[in-house]
Amino acid sequence: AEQVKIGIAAEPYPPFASPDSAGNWVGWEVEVIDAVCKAAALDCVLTPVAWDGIIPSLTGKQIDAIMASMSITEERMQTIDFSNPYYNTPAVIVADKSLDIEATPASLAGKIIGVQASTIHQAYANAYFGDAEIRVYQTQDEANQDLYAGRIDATQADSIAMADFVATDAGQCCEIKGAVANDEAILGKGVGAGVRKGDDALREALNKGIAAILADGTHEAITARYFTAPIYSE
Amino acid sequence: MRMIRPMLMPHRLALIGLAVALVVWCALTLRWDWLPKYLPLAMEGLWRTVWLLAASTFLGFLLAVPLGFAQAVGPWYLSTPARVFCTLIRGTPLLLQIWLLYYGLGSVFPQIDGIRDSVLWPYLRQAWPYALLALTLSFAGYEGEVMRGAFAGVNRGQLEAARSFGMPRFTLFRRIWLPQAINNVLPTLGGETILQLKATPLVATITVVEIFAVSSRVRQDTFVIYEPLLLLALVYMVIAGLIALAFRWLENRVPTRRPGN
Amino acid sequence: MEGLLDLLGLAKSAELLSLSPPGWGMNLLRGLGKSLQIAFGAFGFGLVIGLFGAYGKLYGGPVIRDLLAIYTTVVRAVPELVLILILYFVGTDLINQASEALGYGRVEISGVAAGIWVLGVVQGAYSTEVLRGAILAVPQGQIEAARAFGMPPVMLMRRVTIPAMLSFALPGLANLWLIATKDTALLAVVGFSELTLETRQAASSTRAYFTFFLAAGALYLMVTLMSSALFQLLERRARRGQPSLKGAGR
Amino acid sequence: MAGTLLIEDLHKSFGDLEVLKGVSLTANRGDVIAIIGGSGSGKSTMLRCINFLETPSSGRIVIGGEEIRMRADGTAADRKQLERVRTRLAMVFQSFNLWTHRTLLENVIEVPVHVLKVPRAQAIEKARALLARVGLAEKEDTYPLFLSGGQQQRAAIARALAVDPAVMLFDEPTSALDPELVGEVLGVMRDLAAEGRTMLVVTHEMNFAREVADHVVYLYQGRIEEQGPPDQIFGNPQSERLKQFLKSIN
Amino acid sequence: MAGTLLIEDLHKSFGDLEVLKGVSLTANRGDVIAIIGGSGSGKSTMLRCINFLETPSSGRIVIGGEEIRMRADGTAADRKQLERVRTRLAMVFQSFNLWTHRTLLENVIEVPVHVLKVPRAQAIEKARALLARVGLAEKEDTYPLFLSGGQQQRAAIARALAVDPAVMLFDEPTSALDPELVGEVLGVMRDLAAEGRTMLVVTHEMNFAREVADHVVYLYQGRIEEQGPPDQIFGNPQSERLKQFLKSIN
Ligand SMILES: Nc1ncnc2c1ncn2[C@@H]1O[C@H](COP(=O)(O)OP(=O)(O)OP(=O)(O)O)[C@@H](O)[C@H]1O
Ligand SMILES: Nc1ncnc2c1ncn2[C@@H]1O[C@H](COP(=O)(O)OP(=O)(O)OP(=O)(O)O)[C@@H](O)[C@H]1O
Ligand SMILES: [Mg+2]
Ligand SMILES: [Mg+2]
Repeated sequence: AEQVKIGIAAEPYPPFASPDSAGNWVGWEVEVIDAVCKAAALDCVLTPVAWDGIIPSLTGKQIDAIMASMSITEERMQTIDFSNPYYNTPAVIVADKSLDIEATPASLAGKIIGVQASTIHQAYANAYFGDAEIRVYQTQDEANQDLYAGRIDATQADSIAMADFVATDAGQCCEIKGAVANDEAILGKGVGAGVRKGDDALREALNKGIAAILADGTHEAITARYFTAPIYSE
Repeated sequence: MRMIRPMLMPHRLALIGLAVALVVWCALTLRWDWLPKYLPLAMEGLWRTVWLLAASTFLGFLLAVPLGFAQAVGPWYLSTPARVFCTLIRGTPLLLQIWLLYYGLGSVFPQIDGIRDSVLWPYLRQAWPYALLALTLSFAGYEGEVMRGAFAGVNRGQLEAARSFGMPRFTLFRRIWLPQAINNVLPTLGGETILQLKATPLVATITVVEIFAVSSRVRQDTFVIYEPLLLLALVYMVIAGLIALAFRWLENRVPTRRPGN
Repeated sequence: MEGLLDLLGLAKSAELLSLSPPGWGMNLLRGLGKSLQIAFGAFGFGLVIGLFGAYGKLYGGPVIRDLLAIYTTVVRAVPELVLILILYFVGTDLINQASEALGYGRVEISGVAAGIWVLGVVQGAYSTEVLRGAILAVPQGQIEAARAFGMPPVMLMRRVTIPAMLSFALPGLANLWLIATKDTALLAVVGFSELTLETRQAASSTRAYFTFFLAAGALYLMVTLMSSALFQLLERRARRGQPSLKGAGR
Repeated sequence: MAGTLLIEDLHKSFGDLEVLKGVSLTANRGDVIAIIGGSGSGKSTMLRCINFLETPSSGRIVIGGEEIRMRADGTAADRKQLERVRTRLAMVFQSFNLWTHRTLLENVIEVPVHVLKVPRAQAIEKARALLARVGLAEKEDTYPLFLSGGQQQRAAIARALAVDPAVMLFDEPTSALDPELVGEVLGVMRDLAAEGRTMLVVTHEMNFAREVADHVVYLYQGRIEEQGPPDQIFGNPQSERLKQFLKSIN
Repeated sequence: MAGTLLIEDLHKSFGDLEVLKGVSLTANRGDVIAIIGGSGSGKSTMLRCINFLETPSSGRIVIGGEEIRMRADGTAADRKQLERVRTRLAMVFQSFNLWTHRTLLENVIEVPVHVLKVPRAQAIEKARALLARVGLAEKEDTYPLFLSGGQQQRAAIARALAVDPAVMLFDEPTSALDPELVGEVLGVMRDLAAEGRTMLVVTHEMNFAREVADHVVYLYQGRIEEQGPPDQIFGNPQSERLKQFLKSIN
């Protein structure tokens, strides 16, 4: 069959996808891509592209699909098509242990909340935490750094990344205060593979692959090697 | 009328026509439905870009003048630190400098006892002071180098004339040396100012949201790629055009002789 | 030795930076090499454009002058990212559509070539202005004398204008060169692994941000120190024959 | 034909300021023409128009029987022709215009070696002889800005002589020289004239005009007010202005 | 005491080249001293040493009864003192050195307004009068590079006169002027002398030296070979060198 070029972000996102120093990409998402392609009988090649160039690469046909922890949202669906989700994780609020904070708009009013730029968390915070000051970081690591430094009071991010963070030395300052109330319109339906608008054949093939690995336990097996809790729910 | 007549030269009319056609084509065929939603944010970002640019170039140039002068003719105990500063700034990526200032200092401060209760904390918590500082130092570093060459290039006789009349040091510097130095490198300074315009987006890494960050946000939210960038390019072109005009005005203040062929 | 590194808490950094995998040292060096390669190409290309641009702006007719004014304003103003996205992605797409319509296959356009091209065109716009300013700063008589003796334009440029303007141009050109070495980061969007991208990959894969950013900073600084030495040498040569201004304010 | 010079109805304006208002002049091979006149009367401008350092507003210039083709805007239409003609001219500028980034010797051999393609060794030998002739043998390795005014002027004369020109344009070539050297330079000029070289000399040295020139031209506010052999100009001036001008020297 | 000038055993070397080999000179208030000598004999250097534009290698300089304190290396020890003394001196440079970034009027008012703190309106009025006196009234808004040589020289004279100096240092102030203007400038100098200003004038105009100077100094290779009243110097020179030097003007 023809080769399918799967675009991933050249900027690492461990533990989902990151290169080792020899240039091999490893991580949960990389293994899932492999499994999906195998299940869908696609001949896939991984193509790392810097985040800024990933959509133009797709529309310019340098790559055929994007599997880079991309959340499915209504707004984005006007530009590209998405497959069904292959993972979804709840969004949580993390804050200093000493602060008495809950993951509610009322509790966060007047606080400074850090979020990563261009994520569903930013969109959510803008929509729900209007009474707080929202600071936008390029990476979640930087937001964590400022949380530790006390320049922000809380951060909203995905539960896996935060579980990692509070386990580190710097993360000792803080704890997970709880998950935010779900709003599918903003938080989306999880993470899916992006394809060019109208490329239904590939989208269907990917859907089939995703469904297959979810059904036969491959997804679960991969997840177990990286995380303690499942990261997919209906 | 004096402004309009030169615009009526045939090649200029053609160029204007081309530009108008391009704008119309962009407006009609591309996607702009996202614009109303992000317009207020864009205005905010634009304002931040403009004041960061203005303040950092102004302050940076004020710093660059002594830096350049010390390097050009200063005694070793002034020229050496100035040279080290300029080399460090020019030698390392601005991103790294911003990052070190903000996160480096940022992780030092919390370890100082009682700082979170001090009156300074609200400012230390903010990002813009670090952004302004980093941009200012960067501009000073690059311009310090340019001004070094500019000061060294002034004709010696021009300075001797001033000295021979007993002009005090500082007056000589202000009235003769500095203006002539600046005149020698005005086009370069104009270029560096535009470079500074394009360096400002880096402050997004420390949460200062200026116009470039707004366009990035639109791209990420909607995955519409080219339209926000084109609009951004237009905004930059207007700002850069104004900078270029300002510098052309400065250049034309003192006429230069240019031979025929 | 190990004990000492351990003591300073640097053992981990040393390990991360070691030249053989799993250390990332080689990756950074490879990235540096590529960055320099691109920077060199772009800077050189920019200089050539700059020289023609400066001459065009100074001595060209009204049409050439206007076109160059548009070139320098637009190209300097538009973010490089926009240029490369439009040129590379839209450009190749259009070319491919055309070539497919004509019955040929897809053509591959190298992202690196496109990158050098874009960076070079941008550098050219800045050098145009730097060189124009430098030429203007040359006392007119120097050029007139050469003209009066019948020097053809290219020789005049080579023998008189360039040597005489060099001392004014070098600081600005040195800045441009240093900016070129850093602007290569842009090529990450066309999938090119230069120093910045390698650094970011190493940093976020290992979470050792400080180590890698400082290492990259050190590499850049090294390049700067070496090129500064070279530029200083050139400038000293360019200033030969000019009395020093040391003490000229007294 | 080489060495003849014809200027016809030369006009030159700088913006609104009309500096030359129709000057015509003929010089035959070996003629020495002295141009005298008040400061600002257009002497330098006239000289500079002859080799197109200034673009004439209108008029005709014929050198060695060859008319320099002009465009409507006064610029030379044929660059190659202009360069060819210029290599047969040599100019000593009022402000010397030595190339500051080259030593005296390099200044003098520059045009012979690079424009006229004289072998380097031969050019150096000739340059040394010329520098010795103007008393600058010891200064050959000095850069011009480290010389006294008179030394610079002599170097500029040496540079002009080095190209073996058919026509020489001197703009106040003795202004910075002491009387002893003035005498020497005048001697050099007499020799040159004897060799058949044509010379146009702008000068304030009436003695020179009287003793060396074949023909004296008095310029007043951009017009030739009076011209003729020196005896007549100095002995029996007709115009009121010239009488006034000459009064001060007696 | 203002306006007196004393130079004692002045030495000046540029590297190995000893240019002044012990020059001593006294001028009283209102004296006009002409300095003559061959090109490169050290006249300009001497003038420039007097106001410390060059640092003397050794010697004493006393102006208006006030000795300029020197460090061992020849630089002035007391900047304030030097600046104060310099405001009473005025210099016309051999190469004019008008400030190219200012118009003629601005050149002339620069020092009065910014150093001497004369009210601007008053300075302008005086500057206009001076420019008119040297025949440059119409050129007050022109930048120096757009002027003829003689015009620049006159502007430099106007600039020097504008500061009302007690001592004036003129370096060949008439080199670029036509005889008519030379006469006028000499007239101006006579007036200045009559007002009690002291003048040191380097000149190649022997007529000037003869007619205006009280005292003539003949410099030869960095030494005062002979000095005395003009009658004696020109009418009855003692030294062989001077006789030789003067031969050419008769
Ligand atoms: N800055 C300098 N460095 C080295 N040598 C110099 C410098 N200035 C002048 N000289 C040398 O010093 C000598 C005296 O120069 P000076 O300018 O005093 O001569 P001058 O008597 O004014 O001559 P002229 O009549 O030609 O102007 C000359 O041989 C000159 O080459
Ligand atoms: N580039 C220029 N732009 C405008 N005006 C100029 C320019 N060059 C010369 N002029 C003017 O043209 C007139 C003639 O100048 P020119 O240099 O020919 O005089 P000149 O006869 O050589 O005088 P001098 O004896 O003082 O050298 C002067 O009034 C001068 O101010
Ligand atoms: Mg002239
Ligand atoms: Mg002199």
